[in-house]
Amino acid sequence: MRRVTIVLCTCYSTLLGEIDFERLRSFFSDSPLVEKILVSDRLCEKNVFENLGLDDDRVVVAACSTRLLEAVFKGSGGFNGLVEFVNIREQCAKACGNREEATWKAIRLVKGAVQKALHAEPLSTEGLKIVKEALVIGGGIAGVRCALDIADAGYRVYLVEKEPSIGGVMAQLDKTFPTLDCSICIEGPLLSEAGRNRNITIIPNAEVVEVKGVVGDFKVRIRVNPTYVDPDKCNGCGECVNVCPVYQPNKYDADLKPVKAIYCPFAQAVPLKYVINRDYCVECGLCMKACTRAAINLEDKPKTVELNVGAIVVAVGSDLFDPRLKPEYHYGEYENVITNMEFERIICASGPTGGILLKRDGKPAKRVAFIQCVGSRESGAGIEECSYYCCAASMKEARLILEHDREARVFIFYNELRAFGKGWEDLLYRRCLEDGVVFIRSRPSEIRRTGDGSLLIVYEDTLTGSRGELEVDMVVLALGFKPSSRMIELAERLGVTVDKHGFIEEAHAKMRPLETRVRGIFVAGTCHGPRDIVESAVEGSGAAALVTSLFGRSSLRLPEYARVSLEKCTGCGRCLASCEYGAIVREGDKVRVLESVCNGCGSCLAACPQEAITLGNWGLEQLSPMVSAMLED
Amino acid sequence: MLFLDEDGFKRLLEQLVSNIRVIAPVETDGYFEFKTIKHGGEASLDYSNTRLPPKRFFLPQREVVFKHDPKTRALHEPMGGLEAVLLGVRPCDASALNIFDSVLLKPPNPDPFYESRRRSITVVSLSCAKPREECFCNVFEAGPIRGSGEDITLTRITGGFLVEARSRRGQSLVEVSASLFEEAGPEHLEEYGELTCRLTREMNSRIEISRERLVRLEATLDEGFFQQAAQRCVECSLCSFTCPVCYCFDTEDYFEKNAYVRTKGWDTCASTLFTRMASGLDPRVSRVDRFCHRFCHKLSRIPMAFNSFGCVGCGRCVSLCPVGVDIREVLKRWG
Amino acid sequence: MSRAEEELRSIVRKLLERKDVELVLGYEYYGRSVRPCFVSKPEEVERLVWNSDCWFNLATYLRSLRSRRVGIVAKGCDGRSIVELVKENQVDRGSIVVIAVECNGVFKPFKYGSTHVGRRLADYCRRCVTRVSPVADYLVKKGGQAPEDENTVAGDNASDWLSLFRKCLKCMACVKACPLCYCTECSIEGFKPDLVHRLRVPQELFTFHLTRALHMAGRCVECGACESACPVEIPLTRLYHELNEWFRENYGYAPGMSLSEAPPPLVFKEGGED
Amino acid sequence: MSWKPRVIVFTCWCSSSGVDQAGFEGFTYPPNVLTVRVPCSAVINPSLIVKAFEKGADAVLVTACRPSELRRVAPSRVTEARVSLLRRLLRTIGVEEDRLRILWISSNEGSLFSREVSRILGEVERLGPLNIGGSMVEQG
Repeated sequence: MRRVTIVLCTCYSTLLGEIDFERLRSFFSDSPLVEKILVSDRLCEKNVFENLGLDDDRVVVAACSTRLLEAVFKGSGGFNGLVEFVNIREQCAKACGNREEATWKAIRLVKGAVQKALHAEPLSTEGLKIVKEALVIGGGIAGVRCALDIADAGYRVYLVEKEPSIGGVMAQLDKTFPTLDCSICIEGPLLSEAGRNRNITIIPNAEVVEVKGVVGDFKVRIRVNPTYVDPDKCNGCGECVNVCPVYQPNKYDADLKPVKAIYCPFAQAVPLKYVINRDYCVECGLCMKACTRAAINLEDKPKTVELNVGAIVVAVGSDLFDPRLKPEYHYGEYENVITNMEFERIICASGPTGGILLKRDGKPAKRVAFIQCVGSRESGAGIEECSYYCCAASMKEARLILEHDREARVFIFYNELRAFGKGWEDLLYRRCLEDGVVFIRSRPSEIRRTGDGSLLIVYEDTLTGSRGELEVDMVVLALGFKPSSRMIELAERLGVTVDKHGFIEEAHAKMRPLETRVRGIFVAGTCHGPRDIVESAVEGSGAAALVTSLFGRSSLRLPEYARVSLEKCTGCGRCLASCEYGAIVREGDKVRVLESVCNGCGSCLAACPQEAITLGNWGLEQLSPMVSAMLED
Repeated sequence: MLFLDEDGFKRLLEQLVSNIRVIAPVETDGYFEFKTIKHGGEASLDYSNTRLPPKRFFLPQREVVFKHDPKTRALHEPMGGLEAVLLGVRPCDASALNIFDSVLLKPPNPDPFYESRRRSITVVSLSCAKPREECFCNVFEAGPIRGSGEDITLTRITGGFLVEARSRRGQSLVEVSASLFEEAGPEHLEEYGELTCRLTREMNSRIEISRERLVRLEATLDEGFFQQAAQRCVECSLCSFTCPVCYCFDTEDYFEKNAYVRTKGWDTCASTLFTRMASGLDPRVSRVDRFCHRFCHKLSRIPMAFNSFGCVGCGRCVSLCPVGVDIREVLKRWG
Repeated sequence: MSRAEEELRSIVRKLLERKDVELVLGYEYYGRSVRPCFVSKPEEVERLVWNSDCWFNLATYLRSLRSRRVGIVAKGCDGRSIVELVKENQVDRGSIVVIAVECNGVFKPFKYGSTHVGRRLADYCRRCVTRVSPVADYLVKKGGQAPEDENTVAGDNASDWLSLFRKCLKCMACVKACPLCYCTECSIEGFKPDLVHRLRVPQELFTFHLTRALHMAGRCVECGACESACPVEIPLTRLYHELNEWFRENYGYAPGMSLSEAPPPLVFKEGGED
Repeated sequence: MSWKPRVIVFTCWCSSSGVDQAGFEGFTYPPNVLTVRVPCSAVINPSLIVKAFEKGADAVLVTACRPSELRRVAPSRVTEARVSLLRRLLRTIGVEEDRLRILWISSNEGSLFSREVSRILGEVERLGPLNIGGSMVEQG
């Protein structure tokens, strides 16, 4: 028969005056439910409890604050759930008016705990296995930084990138703010380092199609799209490009300068392998003849790669607002209304114009205006939030214009100028003012085209209230971030949640900013909200730290999560509506708890009409006798 | 046979109420229920039958068998019932007590709780004048005039009641108030004879069976019939709980207020919990099995073991069953 | 035989003849009352009746017939319970054919020993919100005659619920008659003694009834099967109705009205009441 | 001894710290206020509250995290709804709904806890004993 050992702690004898321990002891001494009663005066000290030799017994510990004591117990590992805590200090001795009352209450509290301990089931102390390999999804700066940091700690990393090369948005930028370093010059070495690192396997042209399992042991299926060039054979010599007769717009150059149908995205690409865009390829076969290594295979098919990893970092980045959704700016219609990404390519020395700021007609742009907050900080087409990077980006771009051409005139239409980062005030804002950049506080209402083809910006200056029109040669739209169109799909595969905009939601915005609701899936970069390069890199390293700290453990024990008895479950789904975390899913005609998502709140236990769900020892099976015993006379 | 006129009856009732606990049908919320009455006027004898049988006075829905206090090592066996007169039981419900007697008092292990209650309660039955539509007491000779478990049988006739003492205890109750009774006259007996004839004829015209054949039910079970009928059954077990005869019980032990308590309470064969063993095995696993069991037990096994049927034909299950399971269909088919 | 019955029989005959369904759940006479019947042959359709005594909710049988193609005669509330069963994954809408019968309300069933004379419209029918099933493959209009309610006083207004609970025998008829009570191990029957022991009557009847009410909250379609089956006539539907009202007030939700309407997540949107 | 209401308080992990704090800071409350600590208020099955009433509790309090302290996800809002539903049920069957309360107590609100408990105890004392157990077994 089950019996309970009661351990009373006098808290260095301080409780002796407040509770009659003798009475407490004699009350339980004859109880058939009680094995023995031990009294200690310093249970919180190291090894005191361990030395009592109560390893597998059912124990009720009546002592100080459960919060303190339980931490001591759980910290010592091997917490099997058969130890029940009663706080007879703060919630009894200190809360009662006199010794008589405190003793009366202590008896009742212990009585309840005895019942709970009697009905407790031992918890599994078995640890989960941890596969010490990581998957990083997205090869932008956040993903690359993360992959490098994990790899440097000695763990294998798979870096999955949907494009032919890693590098992300940063590889397209001309200069970075606020220091105006050449973007690819500082990212390039990092990319090649990632390419060289023996611990990193880059899987380009690929996407994650299925994720199963729990933290420490995820099974991931990845689809690798065909590139029609065998990466193992291609040595990047470029002979194929020379013979290819077809051109296609180049995404890397913001579609401003075409490339061949067989191409390498950019000079610093990692891996430096050529790929064919079959949408444009005419299958003439010239490249196949030109290739000395017979690397080209037009029959290439998608491949599936199965990975088993212990942790996943999502760093898939995000998209930019589509300026066509603001018809008043006539993007796509007026050719000299361009986006800031296009501007980056035009102003870049390696870009389509060789770094000279030219209009589409080939004439230099002398008067350039920036319009801020296109698609951000407004409800409607865009998102309400500030896009973080664009004030700094536009000021940087203004400075680039003036560095190229001292005579140029630059106007920035802003709403609030936000120069909060390190060096932004000094290196961007002050320099812009010194260089004569004109800041106009306004969200222009319209761009018109004049007879001679120049652009007329119609605006109301919200500082002076005056209306104005400004004629310029070129308008650059500073686009806000928007969640990637495929984010929701990916989030569903991963089991993570997205916020109202569609960015990935963190486990806690402040305290667990790089974790998602799924344990073992971390997040870095702009996929969980607008960020700049610095912060993306910071997060990449941060996520890497979380991954390595997970891998550093010898074993892993999930916090108690709800478990469904399939025998009893009728699949009615009442638990589904009760779970705030969305941790319960239907599976066949039953339900399943996603153990890495479950937070152990137990809401589902209370929703299940027939106790088919259990969570540690918090079911009715334990609590009902406990409450009944406490209320007994 | 004695005769008790209306006035005498009232006086008898008042005498009883002032001396002993009297339980009689009382009308509440459109039904009759057995309740302890404080004065004779509370009892209403103008009822077809009570909604629930008086079973609970002999076999409470739940009773404590013993309490064991491990501290004092004392064993408490609550015993003894309050002396009472149960007045106005219909013959069918009274006959159920006869079945209880043969089952529960059978040596060598009579149920002491039942025994003490049965001993302390004097049962006074009241013959039916207008049997209900669903009644079939004639089938089991449990009415409508006389039952088999009562101490006194009252039959309402013009001007009063015919009183028949059926046991020594009934006899002594009559003797206590002997002055109220008079010897029944020939006109009383004639009316009684006519009534008996008329009611027996009426009941027999509804349903008449061969009891000898019926007992062979279990041996001649027609699975098809029961499968059909069981399809309808939702196993609500209402039939057992409202049955005057169903005496099956279960025990339950628990620890409460520092003592171990064993209780005993009504159980029902319609429940999947009835035959489930500790190992989890259930020999009566299908609904048809459980459904069949109820009829076989009542109509075949009890009569073979105890020589009386496990049904008294009160008609409660027939009337109350939400899905129209009708024991009379079984009787007609096998009887 | 009413026109509705005629129509009903012809629908069922067609369904059985075409072998669209293996069997049809309907009602038949026995004596002067009505009870459920299972019709599987076209020649048996003459047994089918439809009138105001058909209070039992046939959807109760659906779950046990899960693997078969079944036709079911359904009143408005029965239809709502079918909706709930489908929503709760218990029956497959595709395998049942719903023959909706327009309902004008049903009578309280006659109970053994009742002193009431005359028929009474069931109290729960006075609160009816759908006389026709929200799901229907066939519709039989003008089902039955409007019941002649010989008791114009609306229901029993007993408010002493504790004494009503005290009458309870814990016979489980309410649970077993309910189409939406299908737990494999009913927590109040006593499979596990955590809430209600098997035999502790009447001590635990309070928990028994309140737990059942909580389990029915926001699900009960108020078909009244429990109340009509109850041998001691506890007006359970009225209790569950109150809880449904809570759902209506807080979420504008009523169970069983639409297959696409999921039960509301059990949270208050902002701040909550107080 | 005169009758004192017996109260069960279900405290979630965080509010249990608040209750600790109340004791720590010397706020006293009657001994018949008995605390049951649970990991999160959402684990409290409404039936458990019902059971507590059946077993003799005159009032049941649930202390939980204020939903606004949490983000979009707040299991205590589920508790709030369940308590509200159960209050409605209690009212329907004629038990004063104020015998069941949910209190928002965070881990540093010890004084709020003892203040609220004292106030509620006063109210429950006015309502008198509930005695569900007794009224169920009382014979008619």
